[in-house]
Amino acid sequence: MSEAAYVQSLNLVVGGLLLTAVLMLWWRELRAIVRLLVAQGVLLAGLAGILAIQEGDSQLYGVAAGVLLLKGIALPAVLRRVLRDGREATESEPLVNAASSLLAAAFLILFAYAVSRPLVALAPSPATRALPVGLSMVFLGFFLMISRRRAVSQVVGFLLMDNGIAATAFLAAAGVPLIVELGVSLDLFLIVLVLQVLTARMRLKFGGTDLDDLRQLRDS
Amino acid sequence: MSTQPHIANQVVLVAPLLGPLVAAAAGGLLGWRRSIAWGAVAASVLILLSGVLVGVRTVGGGAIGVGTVLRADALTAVMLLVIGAVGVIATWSGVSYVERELAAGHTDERGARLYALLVPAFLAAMVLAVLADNLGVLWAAVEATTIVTAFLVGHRRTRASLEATWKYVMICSVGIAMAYLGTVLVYYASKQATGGAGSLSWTVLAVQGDQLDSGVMRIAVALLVLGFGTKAGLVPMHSWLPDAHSQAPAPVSALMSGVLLSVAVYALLRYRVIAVEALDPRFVRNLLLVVALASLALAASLLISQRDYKRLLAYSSIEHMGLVVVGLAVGTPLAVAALLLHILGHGIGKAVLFCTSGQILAVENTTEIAHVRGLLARQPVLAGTFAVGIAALLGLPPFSLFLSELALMRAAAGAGMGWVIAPVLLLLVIVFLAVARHTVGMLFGDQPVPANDNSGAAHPMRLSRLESTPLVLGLVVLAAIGVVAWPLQPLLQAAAAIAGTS
Amino acid sequence: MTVIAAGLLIVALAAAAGALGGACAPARIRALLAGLLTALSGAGGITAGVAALSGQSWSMRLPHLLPLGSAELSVDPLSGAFLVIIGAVAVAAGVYSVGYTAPGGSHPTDDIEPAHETVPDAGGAASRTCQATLPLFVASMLLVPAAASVTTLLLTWELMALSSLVLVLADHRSRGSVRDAALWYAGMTHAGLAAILVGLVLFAGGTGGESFVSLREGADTLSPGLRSAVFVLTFLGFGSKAGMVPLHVWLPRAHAESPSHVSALMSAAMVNLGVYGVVRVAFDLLGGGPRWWGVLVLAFGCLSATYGVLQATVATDLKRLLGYSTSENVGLMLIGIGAAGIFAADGNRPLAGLLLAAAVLHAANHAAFKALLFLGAGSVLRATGLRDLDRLGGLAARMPATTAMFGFAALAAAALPPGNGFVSEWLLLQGLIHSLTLGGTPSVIVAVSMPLAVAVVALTAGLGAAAFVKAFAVGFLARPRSDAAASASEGPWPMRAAMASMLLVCLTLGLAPALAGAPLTRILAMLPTVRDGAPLAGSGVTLHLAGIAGSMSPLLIAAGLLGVAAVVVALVRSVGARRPRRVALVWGCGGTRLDPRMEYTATSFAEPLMRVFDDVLRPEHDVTVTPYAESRYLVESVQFRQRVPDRVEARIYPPLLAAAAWWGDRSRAVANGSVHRYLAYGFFGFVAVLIVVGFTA
Amino acid sequence: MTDHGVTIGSVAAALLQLVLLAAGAPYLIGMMRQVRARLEGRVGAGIGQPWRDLRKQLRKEPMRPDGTSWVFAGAPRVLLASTVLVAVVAPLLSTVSPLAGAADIFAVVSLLLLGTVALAVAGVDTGTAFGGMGASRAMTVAALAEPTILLAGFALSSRVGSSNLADIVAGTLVMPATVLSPASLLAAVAFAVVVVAETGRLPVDNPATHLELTMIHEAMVLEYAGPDLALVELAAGMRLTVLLGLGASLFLPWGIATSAAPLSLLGAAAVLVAKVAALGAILAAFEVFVAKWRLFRVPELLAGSFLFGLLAVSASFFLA
Repeated sequence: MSEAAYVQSLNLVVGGLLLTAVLMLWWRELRAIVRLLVAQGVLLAGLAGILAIQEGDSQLYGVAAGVLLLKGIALPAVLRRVLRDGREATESEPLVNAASSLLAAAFLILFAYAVSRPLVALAPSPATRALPVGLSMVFLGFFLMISRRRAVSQVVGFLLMDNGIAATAFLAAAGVPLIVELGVSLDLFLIVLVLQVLTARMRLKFGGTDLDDLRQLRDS
Repeated sequence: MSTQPHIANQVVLVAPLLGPLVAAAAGGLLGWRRSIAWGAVAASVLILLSGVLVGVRTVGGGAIGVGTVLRADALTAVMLLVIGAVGVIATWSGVSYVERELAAGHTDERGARLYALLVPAFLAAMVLAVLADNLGVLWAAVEATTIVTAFLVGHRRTRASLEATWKYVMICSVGIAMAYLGTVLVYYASKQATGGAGSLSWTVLAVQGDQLDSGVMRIAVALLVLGFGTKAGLVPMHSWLPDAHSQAPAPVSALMSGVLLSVAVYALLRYRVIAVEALDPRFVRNLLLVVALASLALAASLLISQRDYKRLLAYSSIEHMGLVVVGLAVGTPLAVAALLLHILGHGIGKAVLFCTSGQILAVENTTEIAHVRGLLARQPVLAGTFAVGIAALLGLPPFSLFLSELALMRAAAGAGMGWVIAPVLLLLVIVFLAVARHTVGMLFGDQPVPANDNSGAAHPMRLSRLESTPLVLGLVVLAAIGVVAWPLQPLLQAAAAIAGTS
Repeated sequence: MTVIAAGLLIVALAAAAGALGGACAPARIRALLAGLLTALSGAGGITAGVAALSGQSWSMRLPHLLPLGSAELSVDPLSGAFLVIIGAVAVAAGVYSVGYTAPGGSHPTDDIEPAHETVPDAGGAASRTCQATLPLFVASMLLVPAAASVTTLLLTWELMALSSLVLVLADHRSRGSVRDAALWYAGMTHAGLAAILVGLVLFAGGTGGESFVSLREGADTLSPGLRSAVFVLTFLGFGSKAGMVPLHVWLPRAHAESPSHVSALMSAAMVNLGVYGVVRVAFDLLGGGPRWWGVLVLAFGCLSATYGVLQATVATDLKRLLGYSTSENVGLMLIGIGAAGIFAADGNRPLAGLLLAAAVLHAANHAAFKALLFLGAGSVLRATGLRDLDRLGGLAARMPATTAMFGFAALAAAALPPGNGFVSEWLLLQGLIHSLTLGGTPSVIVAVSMPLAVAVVALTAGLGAAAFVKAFAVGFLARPRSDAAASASEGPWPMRAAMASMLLVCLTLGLAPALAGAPLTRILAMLPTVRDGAPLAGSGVTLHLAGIAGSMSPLLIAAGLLGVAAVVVALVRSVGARRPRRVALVWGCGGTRLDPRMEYTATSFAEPLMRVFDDVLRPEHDVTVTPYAESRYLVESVQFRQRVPDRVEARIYPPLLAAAAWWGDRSRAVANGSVHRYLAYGFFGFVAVLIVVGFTA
Repeated sequence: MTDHGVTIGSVAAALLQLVLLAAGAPYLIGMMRQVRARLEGRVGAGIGQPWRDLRKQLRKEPMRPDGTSWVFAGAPRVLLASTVLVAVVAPLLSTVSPLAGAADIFAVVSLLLLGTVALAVAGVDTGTAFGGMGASRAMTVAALAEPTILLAGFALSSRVGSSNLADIVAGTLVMPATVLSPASLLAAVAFAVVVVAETGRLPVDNPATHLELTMIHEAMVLEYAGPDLALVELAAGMRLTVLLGLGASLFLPWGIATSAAPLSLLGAAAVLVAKVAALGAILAAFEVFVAKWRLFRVPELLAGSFLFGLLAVSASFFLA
């Protein structure tokens, strides 16, 4: 792949990642958000693939395939199952409304750019220049978690955050060592499974997944 | 630090991993029964033993390893001792705990099987965390504990335990994700420093620390402190801790408080060695101090009018971790030795207390402090254990926490951080007053039953030998390591030489 | 093996054996075993202390004890003095406990009327836990003055606090006030420990070592600010243990609520360790300091002495009265120490030495008579179940030995000859008097502080006499004011034996104080800024002050009193009618026989002084008038209640506690249960840290 | 400083002083009563009346009120013993004392207080409301007077650097100007108030009353009769005499013997009798013109004298 094509495709993929992240914050339809998650998984796999081509690292091809399998197929599937079991299809009353969320998102993305300056400065390259996107995804995911009521939304936020970290890892260092990558992926998968089970139990006990019902344990 | 390949080393390092795994597998396959429970105890003893053996081999300063993944030095040995000691108390108490839960109908066959599977698995994950040379694997092992303990916290399947589990998993996952981001950035810095082949091996990073880019490392260290701080129960991501500790089965609370928090601090201890090389040590110190003092202040504030004794113990864990991180901030060899002793003492003490509080809950059927009154008159052994445990936890001699706290303060003064001691001690005094007030109320107080009533008849449940032995043993050990220096002190000093900077 | 080492070994072994015996022995011999081994432990302390006071010294390092710290012991004359004091009190308390914890006594409960009908028991002090803790308490107290490193000192100090706390809690089942007292005690002692710890740790951190040897060597290298910080912190910490006002709040509670032999140990032995700590740190380890240190100590001393004696004057609870009197006496010791500090800073060694010696001697004297007083109060308590002076009385006929011994101790506590308290107060006054002639032109500080100090000592002497006349006369004499007091009888003989031993100590110290001259000189010789101030020379019957005009002979006074009294008796016999005394009814104002309810009580006895010091004490009155149902002009009954709250306490502590409670309630809102809120803490923490990281690059 | 020691002369001086005081005290009381009587326009019983009372009481049958203990019987003896001891050691006739060890100002003050305490304890021991009331009031007065007298003593003794009474007196003899020093004058005022309070004179206590509500001293001794009462009365008289004599020695020391020579002792005795008689007469005359104060105004008086004492001490420091 030529340098120009590499940079082009890299920017395309990274732009796609940021776009999906912002859209997640905007939309309320949970199924649509899960579809965004699928798209993000595919884009992430694409990012790994592009880097694999660029670096000529055969291991990275495998990682790309793994990412596609896990983030593009497996995790969204789990979430879909959660949604299928329940009645809540939309995030009806988020704690922060869409307009404010988007405003916050703008600030957070700017903040990510500001914060990641030392990261870019260490080794400026097309890939590292895109690092702020990864960091933005982390911020947006975190913000999603504190501003959405539904349990599923919170899981989505967590996955967005995780995708952001994965993107950062790919952009900064073309991924972490394989053994770590394996461990991390396994953990992530299991966590989401655990959260699925918990959501199901929550529905059983509370008759819904509104996290504001979880206020029994407190000191005040 | 030379790594000596030796067949005996492999056994010593692999056995503590395999032992709990085998116990977990057996538990998962065969379900709950007494022999399986004793298997878990045996696995803990194995961890303890391997800690001793590793200690013997590394007390001189070397390290032993298996391949490139597992590696153990004196610091590891201390952590193995912590895991083993707390594990023994918790699994031993767990034997009767599960039986009682089954008898009372709080759990079923499936729950007990899950318990038998997950507790040893938790131990295995923790052992892996301290044995791993790779910081990524360390991270993965710590994260794995979230998964393992999730169902343990939710053991009773009540609304409250479900709530606690959700908060626990969510907050910890987010926190640990930040630590992962930090790890990635460390890897990035390492890759740029060596010009290609990056590494996450601690041995490598500790050597090349000063070549790592400080700009990247600053962000990485901040993320790591917040991330592992979450697991260690530090402000600002501490909130999961009181909920999870109060809802989990008592032995699991003991394990989480004694082992999980300690291992998270262990991760910070390892990273700190790299960080002070790469960065201005004052930056690391101030960051840690802010987090530590904030945790201490928060714990002290919430202990004042605490109403639930399990949450009281949980906030006390936050307080102690804050104290340990103060030691981390000081970072001299004396401070590191002191904080390791403190971790060990706190682990044992808290394990005893959580197991005791489980018994109190079984007797009194409430976790409200206000509803437990006159315990000493009705349950002398139980209340005595509780009182002595609280005394140990409040840093009273002859228990080791007294000496470790004192050594921490001395280290701080010796490192020119004398001003830190005043706020820390002020907060500790507040904690003391608050905890003492609640405890006195529980132990003495007005008896709910008439004085002439035969207490034995009114409360048929008394502590059996099986239940009291590990608790008393734990307290005896706690007192012993608080008075006798040998053989622990050389090991602590060897560990401090690894992780401490003067 | 030196005598000191042997003595300390006895201390440790006897205490260990006693703890074991107390915990495991069958109930029959438990009291005997624990008590006697406690006494043996005390005897070990006396042995070591006497050896040290006679010039031996000893130190030792125990390398395998106390991880991360160094276990060091060392005994010098200063330690020796306190070893002897504590050891002597421990011997008496140990023997006493054999009788006190034997079955058959009555102990107070929360009930309004003392439970005299219920089965008398041996009280909480006879329990396994308390019997096992008693020897440990004694041993830890004895190890405090022997400690020679920061870690050792703090460890033994806190062990002492912990074991005494257990003992204070002995009667927790019968009275709710015990828990309250224990909580106050625990809180104050821990706060005190924190202050000491900060001070000593800063000290150790500044000198780079934690053994006392290195502290002494490095003390000069510390900056003046750090030295002063060390001094102030340790002074406040040790002062709280000594019962210094306003850190005294635990003292009257704990001393009143604990078993009486424990009160004696706490008041006569433990409190002195606070004084020991101040002297050890200020004069020995820090090697003296600027003048304002002395002024500070003097000021707190004056406050403690005045306030303590005022509260004692109006107290009606016998053991509370004794507790407040402890604050008063500690105040006197602090006056001596503070004035010594001022003169040491001025380089006036003879005066500094004299005053310091007076303080140490007063510590010994106070220990002797206060131990006797508490043991006496304990005998009364055991016999009647009462501490309330308003319901006591008439014990002189029923408990003659206890009455006589308590009476003598009260005389000593009132600083009247021939009691031993008189001697040390005299010495203290001598030191203050000579501040004018020996001090050269007095500085302004001296000219202001010394007259005030004298005024305080003088006021203390007068009010102290009133307080102890009340305690003795109302408590022991006249007619019994309650059934419990009327049916009192002497306790088992070990109690009387223990009291007699303390009486002997009081007499020795009171009549032959010159014996203390050489040991006191040895103590002064170790302290750099007061060295060469030889306090008591003198042998035989007269006490001389070396280098200072002043002499006094307590023995002569006592002999004179006795001789003249004998002559008077003989004269009256020879001149007067040689008829036997006739018993006659007292004059009942023309009425019938006297009712005990007509007697003056402790409350009424103290009423005039209460009125005089109304503005300071602020008593609370509560008058309830109940009229008959038929007419509100016909009064059926009038109830008058008076309470004297501890005003210093009420001004300082409740606001603090309320503020803490307010803060505790407020901060609960942090944990309001919302997972979003919890995650938001993390989010904003994360952002804040990144901002800080970004901007400090 | 004067030399102290047990010599024949000093012992003789001390004995002479004791005899003088013991014999003269009832006469002093009688003289004061007579002065009052004359000033009030009465004839009076003559100055020998107190002695006659004593003799009569000594011969009466000893009594013990029901319910009292050994304390009641012992108190008059302790009171008299402490007073006699003070009478022996105080430098009234000469500055040579055989018992220098007890001639300390603080020791003397404490001995006087010991007597008060003994009587107060005995008062409570009777178990009557009067006894208790008297004891309570006496201790209140003593508790407030004791500090004053200690302060006055301090002011006097810090000047000469010794608290030995003989030394103080001798020091004043050497430097007569010090009598007019502020410290000395203030101390004298304080001392005077204390003498009035300690000996139960007007306006603190009325020695001639038996009205319940105004009694202090008389209430305490209400139950005493016969020989016991005689001892109490004698001791009370001696206390007054000693205190007046002490005041004379401390503030007007001229005429006191500085050696134990027989002639100078005799001269000193004459001067002492004159001084004490004069002071007693002044006191008696003063009593005619004042009324007894309410009990709760007495502390004001004592607080005032305490202040004088404090000022005296301060003056001795600041004006040193």
